[in-house]
Amino acid sequence: MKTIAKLACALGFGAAALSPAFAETDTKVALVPGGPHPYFAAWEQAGADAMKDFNLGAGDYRVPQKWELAQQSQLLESLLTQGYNSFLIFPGDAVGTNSVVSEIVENGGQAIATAGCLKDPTPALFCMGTDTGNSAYLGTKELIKAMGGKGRIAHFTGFLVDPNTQLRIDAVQKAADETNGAVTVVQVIADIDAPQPAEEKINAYLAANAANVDGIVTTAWVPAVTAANSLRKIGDKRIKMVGIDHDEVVLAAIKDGFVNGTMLQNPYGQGYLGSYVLDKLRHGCTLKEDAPWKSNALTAKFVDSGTVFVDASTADTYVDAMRGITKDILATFEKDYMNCQ
Amino acid sequence: MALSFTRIFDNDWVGPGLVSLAAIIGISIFQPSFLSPFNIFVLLSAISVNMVIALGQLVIIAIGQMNLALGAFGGLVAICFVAIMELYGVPPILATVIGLAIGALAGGLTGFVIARTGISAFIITLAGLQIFKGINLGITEAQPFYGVPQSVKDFGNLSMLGPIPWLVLPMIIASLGMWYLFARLRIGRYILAIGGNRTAAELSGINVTATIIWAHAISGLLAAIAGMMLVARLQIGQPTIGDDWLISSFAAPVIGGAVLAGGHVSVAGTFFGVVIIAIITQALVLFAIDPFVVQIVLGGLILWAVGINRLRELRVAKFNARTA
Amino acid sequence: MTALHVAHVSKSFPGVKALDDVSMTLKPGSVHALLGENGAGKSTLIKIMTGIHKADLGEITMDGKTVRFANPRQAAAGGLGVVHQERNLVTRFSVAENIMLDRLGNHSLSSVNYNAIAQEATRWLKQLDLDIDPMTPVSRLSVAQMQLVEIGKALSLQSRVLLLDEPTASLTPNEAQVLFRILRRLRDDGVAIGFVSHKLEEVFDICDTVTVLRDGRNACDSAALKDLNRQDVVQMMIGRAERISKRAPRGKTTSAPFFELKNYSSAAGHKGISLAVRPGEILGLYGLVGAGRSELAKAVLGLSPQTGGEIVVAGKPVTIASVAEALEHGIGYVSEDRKAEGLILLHSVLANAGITVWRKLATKFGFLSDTTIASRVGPVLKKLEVKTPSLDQTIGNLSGGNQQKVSVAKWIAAGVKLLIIDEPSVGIDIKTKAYLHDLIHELAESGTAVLLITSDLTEMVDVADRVAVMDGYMIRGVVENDRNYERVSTAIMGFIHGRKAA
Amino acid sequence: MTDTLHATDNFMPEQRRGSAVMRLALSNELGLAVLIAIAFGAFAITLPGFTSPFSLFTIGRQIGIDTMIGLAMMAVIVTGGLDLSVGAIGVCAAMVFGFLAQKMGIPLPLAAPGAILFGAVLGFINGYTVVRSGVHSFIITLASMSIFFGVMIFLTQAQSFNELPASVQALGKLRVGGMVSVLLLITLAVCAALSIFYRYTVLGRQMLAAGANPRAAELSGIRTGRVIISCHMLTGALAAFAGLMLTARTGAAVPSMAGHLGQDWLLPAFLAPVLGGTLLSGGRVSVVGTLLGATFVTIMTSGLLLMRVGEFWILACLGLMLLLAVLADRFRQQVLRARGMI
Repeated sequence: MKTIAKLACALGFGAAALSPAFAETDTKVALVPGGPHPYFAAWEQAGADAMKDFNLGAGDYRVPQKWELAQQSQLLESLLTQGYNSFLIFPGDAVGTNSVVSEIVENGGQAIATAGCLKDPTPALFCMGTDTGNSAYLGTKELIKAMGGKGRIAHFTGFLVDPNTQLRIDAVQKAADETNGAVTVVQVIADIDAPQPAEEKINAYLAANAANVDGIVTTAWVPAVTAANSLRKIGDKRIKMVGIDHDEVVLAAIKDGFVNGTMLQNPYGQGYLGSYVLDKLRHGCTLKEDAPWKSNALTAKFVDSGTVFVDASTADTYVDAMRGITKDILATFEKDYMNCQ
Repeated sequence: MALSFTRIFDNDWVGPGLVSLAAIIGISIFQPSFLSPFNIFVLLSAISVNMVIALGQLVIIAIGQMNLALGAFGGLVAICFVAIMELYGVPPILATVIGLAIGALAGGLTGFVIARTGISAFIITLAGLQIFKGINLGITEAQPFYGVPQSVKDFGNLSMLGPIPWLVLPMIIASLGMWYLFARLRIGRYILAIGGNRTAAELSGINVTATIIWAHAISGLLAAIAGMMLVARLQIGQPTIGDDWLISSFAAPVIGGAVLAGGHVSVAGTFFGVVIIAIITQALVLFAIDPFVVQIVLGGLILWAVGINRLRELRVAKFNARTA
Repeated sequence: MTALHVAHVSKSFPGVKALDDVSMTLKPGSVHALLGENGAGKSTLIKIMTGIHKADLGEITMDGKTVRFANPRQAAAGGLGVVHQERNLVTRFSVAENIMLDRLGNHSLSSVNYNAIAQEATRWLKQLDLDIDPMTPVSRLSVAQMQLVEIGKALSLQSRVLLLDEPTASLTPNEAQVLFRILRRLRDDGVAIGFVSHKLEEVFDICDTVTVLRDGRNACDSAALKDLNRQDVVQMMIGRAERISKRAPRGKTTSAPFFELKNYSSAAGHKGISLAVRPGEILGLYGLVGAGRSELAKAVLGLSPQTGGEIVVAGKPVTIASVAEALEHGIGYVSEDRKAEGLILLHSVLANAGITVWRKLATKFGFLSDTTIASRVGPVLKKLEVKTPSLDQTIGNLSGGNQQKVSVAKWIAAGVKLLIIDEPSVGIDIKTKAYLHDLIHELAESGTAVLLITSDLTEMVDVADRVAVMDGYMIRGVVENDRNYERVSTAIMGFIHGRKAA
Repeated sequence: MTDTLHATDNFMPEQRRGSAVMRLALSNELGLAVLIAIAFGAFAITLPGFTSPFSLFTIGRQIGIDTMIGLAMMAVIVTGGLDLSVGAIGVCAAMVFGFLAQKMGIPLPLAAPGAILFGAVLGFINGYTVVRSGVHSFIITLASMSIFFGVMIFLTQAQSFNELPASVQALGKLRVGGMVSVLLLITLAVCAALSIFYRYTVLGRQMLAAGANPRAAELSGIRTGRVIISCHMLTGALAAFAGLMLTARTGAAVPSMAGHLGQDWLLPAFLAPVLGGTLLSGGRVSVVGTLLGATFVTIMTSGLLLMRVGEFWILACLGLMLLLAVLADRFRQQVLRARGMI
């Protein structure tokens, strides 16, 4: 993948031209994140596995080159033109992406909002992902438990333009509020999804306030990595921390005891399950209106792809934990959510 | 005497220096932990990297151009640096040398195109930004490299002496080097001469093409240093390194009194520009200022610095007019 | 013994033969004038000598050896130094560094030894009688000092041939005399000096031999100047005898002044300025460089704030805050710096000539068309005999004379009642210059008030009705012009030096 | 190289100049148009689906929006300056539109002009600061980009307006003749209006004059300061217009639609006018060129995506294209100059 040969190949793009011919009736799934991010790396494998397991026409992971709403929209439009008919989309914007999804639907395609939801009313079939608010809430609960039920929490999170950020801020606050004042959120640092500002701000904060904080909860990938690194750097095991996702840095810090645990999400399962459902829906199945949909701040049709708290004891086997959840959901999904002839 | 007083204030670094000092004193009164060893360590780490970035832009400002591709250079070098260590097991020292070479080469190439075609640097570096960032994304597919050797991580995170991080070392070398370059080295004087009056430089027999290539190669070299310093500090080869360099790379030199048209820059002024930005970034965090406000304050800061520079220029012009 | 010999050089550009079999010989210990009207080929010749252009035919020898420089750098290294018209100095750098700019070190990474270059520079400054600290930034020098520094720079390269392109264009007569003294000394030291100028007085003052170019050919090749008189030279330059218009003094107008300054002061530094221009009158404004003449024009146009006194236009006191307001009062200004301030070189003749009348010609909603503008501007351009293939031609492609005509035409088109003309004949050939003088008279005859700013005393005596003498941002006196050069110039200098003595 | 003063004086032939037809044939615009035709033809033949109505519709819509963004930047490049805050202004105006239309319930025919006016006001702030401070617009707009965007995020708390009247989104999806986006038609109309503006109005001409040589323009009686401020206001208004078009496309006013600080717009903003032959030093514009520039970029991007080059290489390809395009243009000018045609 990561070779210079790719460069030569791409620059001589004449050679790389022309999409493979698809049989007309096949389900051609495209898995499209909002932009490049390590979180979605598992989608590539998920798509490939689903293609093999469910005999799909395609299960391609296609990434917009940048986190730009316009780039994603353009890519989706192009994929539609290329003949893809089923989409797993991480919405570049909970509201803004609706319009391109409605275009997909109008042109005979179907889409599931994946890993992040679209705001109702939405033309997407449903939303499957981590319940961000819930995950943040559960993570904070774990943190509070680790802190012994009292203390001061700092919350590090992502871009302010991402509406999920506000949900996370609220969820962390909610978990703290439930302790009736034993736990307080003393600081929220946002807009630190890029490594350099994250590094500067988190370090600056810890430098000045390490003594005034008992716990850290992070609800975005980069802050989690950075905070884990910082705690390791100060060598502070007094401050408890719960991170998010499965970055190597975070997992290593868990094993070494600098981080208490991380809220694992299930990107692989999202991609695999989503592909499965899309294929089913193209072959005679319909979604049940009365299925046990969950609802969240954005949508009333939400399926939780699962979230797991991983601590030192389970850090080595987290992949199995995720596979387990995926299997469980897959086993009952058709019965619970779909009517199939 | 009024004259010498004016002279002192004509030094570009005095204003930003005083502001930095005042800010440090002010903040440490309200927040004593500001001067704690660890915080100094953190501040110095941030200042070190940002100073090298700012120097990379400074050398291009000196010649009267701008380099939009600075961050793209840095990002590309950063991931190449980690990639060759991870994939081919290249030892860190050799990888550093290769990284520096890539930076200088990318910069030199950009400079070559600018000098030979005479097309504005803005356009060429805009194209360069896309090309180099594109290569970066093409190689990494936006996934970070994790294989940073422990020695590199240590360099970015351990202290050299008390609260002074190792990262300060490349910054000091780069700063002194650039200061010496602009004050004493032929190439530095030529860069400033071309920035000050290109025709004159040309007619005096300065090889403008070569000098422009030099300037961009130096810029690329500094971007490479900054990119690798960030790898050491972040302990990870992130493809996004360099994405957000642009604003601060201009803000610091401008706060430090550099003339955007070229021909006049101040390394010391730039340093204090970097310090001011670092302190303000920290202060906003320390005083838990609404994160939504941060952007506004940064923008305001640039305007403020520009205003001060402008006033000073006018005053100096008036002074010159009176004595002429 | 020749220092530099140009032998039968020809050079063509697409569609034009710029030089046709041109020869010239510069001897050591002599000052050689290179004359010719604009477009005659002087610049091309200099560019070929310094390697910017390559000659199609012919060759150049220095000290008997054929040279073929690839660029000005090589030329300089080969002993051929050029001092250009524009100030080619890095103003933030010191005098020493400017002089030694190409010798700061052997390679890119060598350190600059400031003591050494200061010492070396001092040597050349001494030769030029310039008593300044070599470490002074050039930005603190006067224009004349900068000129000398440039000469020092050329000399420091051991130039055996020194070409000076209009070196006196921005010097006062006194400063020019200082320069000539130094040139004579260099000549006596054996340097061959080439001297390009439009000012014939200077040429006869300092030069020994002369080469005149006309239409890319030699009108004369290295003739001794002592055998020629002014008439001869002019005839060679323009191909016919100079029409020396000894204009009779014009009748005095007695009508009420159109434009008056009463005890006017400006933020630019003018103090207590009082003057008046009547319709149909040509008031000259004379002064040395730095006297504040152009500055006065610009201050009156609103570019510097007024700090005291009154501006009276057509009998009514007014305030003028911008050129646009001045235009509304019927005042126009032809800048001395045609390329930087007078014209928009990138744009067409039509756009440049019509810029002053756009607002007037526009419909209620601000619309206007080329046709409307052309119908207003076209006749004026035709009357001024502006030579252009079409109105859409980019003005940068016209000759200097035609450009100057357009920059006057735009104000005529706007129908201004007071036209301030600043140094109208800088960089203009003799034919156009005479034409412009006629034009100024015609304008005055038709009732326009004219304020003429010029450093060329001959021009002043030839054209103005009265001359206000300015020095140190104040009016020192007014001289009635009776076309008697001696009397008028004595009177003017009296006003200027009277103040100096006081 | 040396004294340029004389270069034009002496032997610049006054009678030599290609005929109007010749000049058109050698113009930047025609070169671009030919490139576009070639690219379009090649893609149409080799890429199935490229010419499908939906594909043409999305390409047209993208051209419409990118052209508008490019025009916004072009309006300020005229002055020899630039405006890094176009994206921030566009988003701010879109959010104001959302606020007016959704929160205040103001009818669209009033809300849209209101938002455009707001864009012009932000442009005025830029222009006024640039003119009064005398500082290069790069720095001023670098700061104002931060400030505008920061204030917008602060006031909206990053929340979208997504309950706009349905007609907003309908506009974004409206097709004329099954394949032409109405947004493209709107942009074409704006292009026509701007072409007329620069050629047939006093203000338009004054902008060009003030941009080419502010000093000469000022001394010719143009109030350069005001004219430059109006250039920035025009930029603001056009950026706002682009913001509204994007709002129509997404069906909602979204704070993130131009990325962090509105930076996502910078590339299309510069790419289109620069490819189209607008001089960065000011004083000359090409509205048609900007349209063609945006068209070229959109068609190439679209073609590359369909070719499945790999999304990550598209950026590098675009950069390379920009480089080749400016080099080709430089080469063309050199040829022209060698033949004495310009």
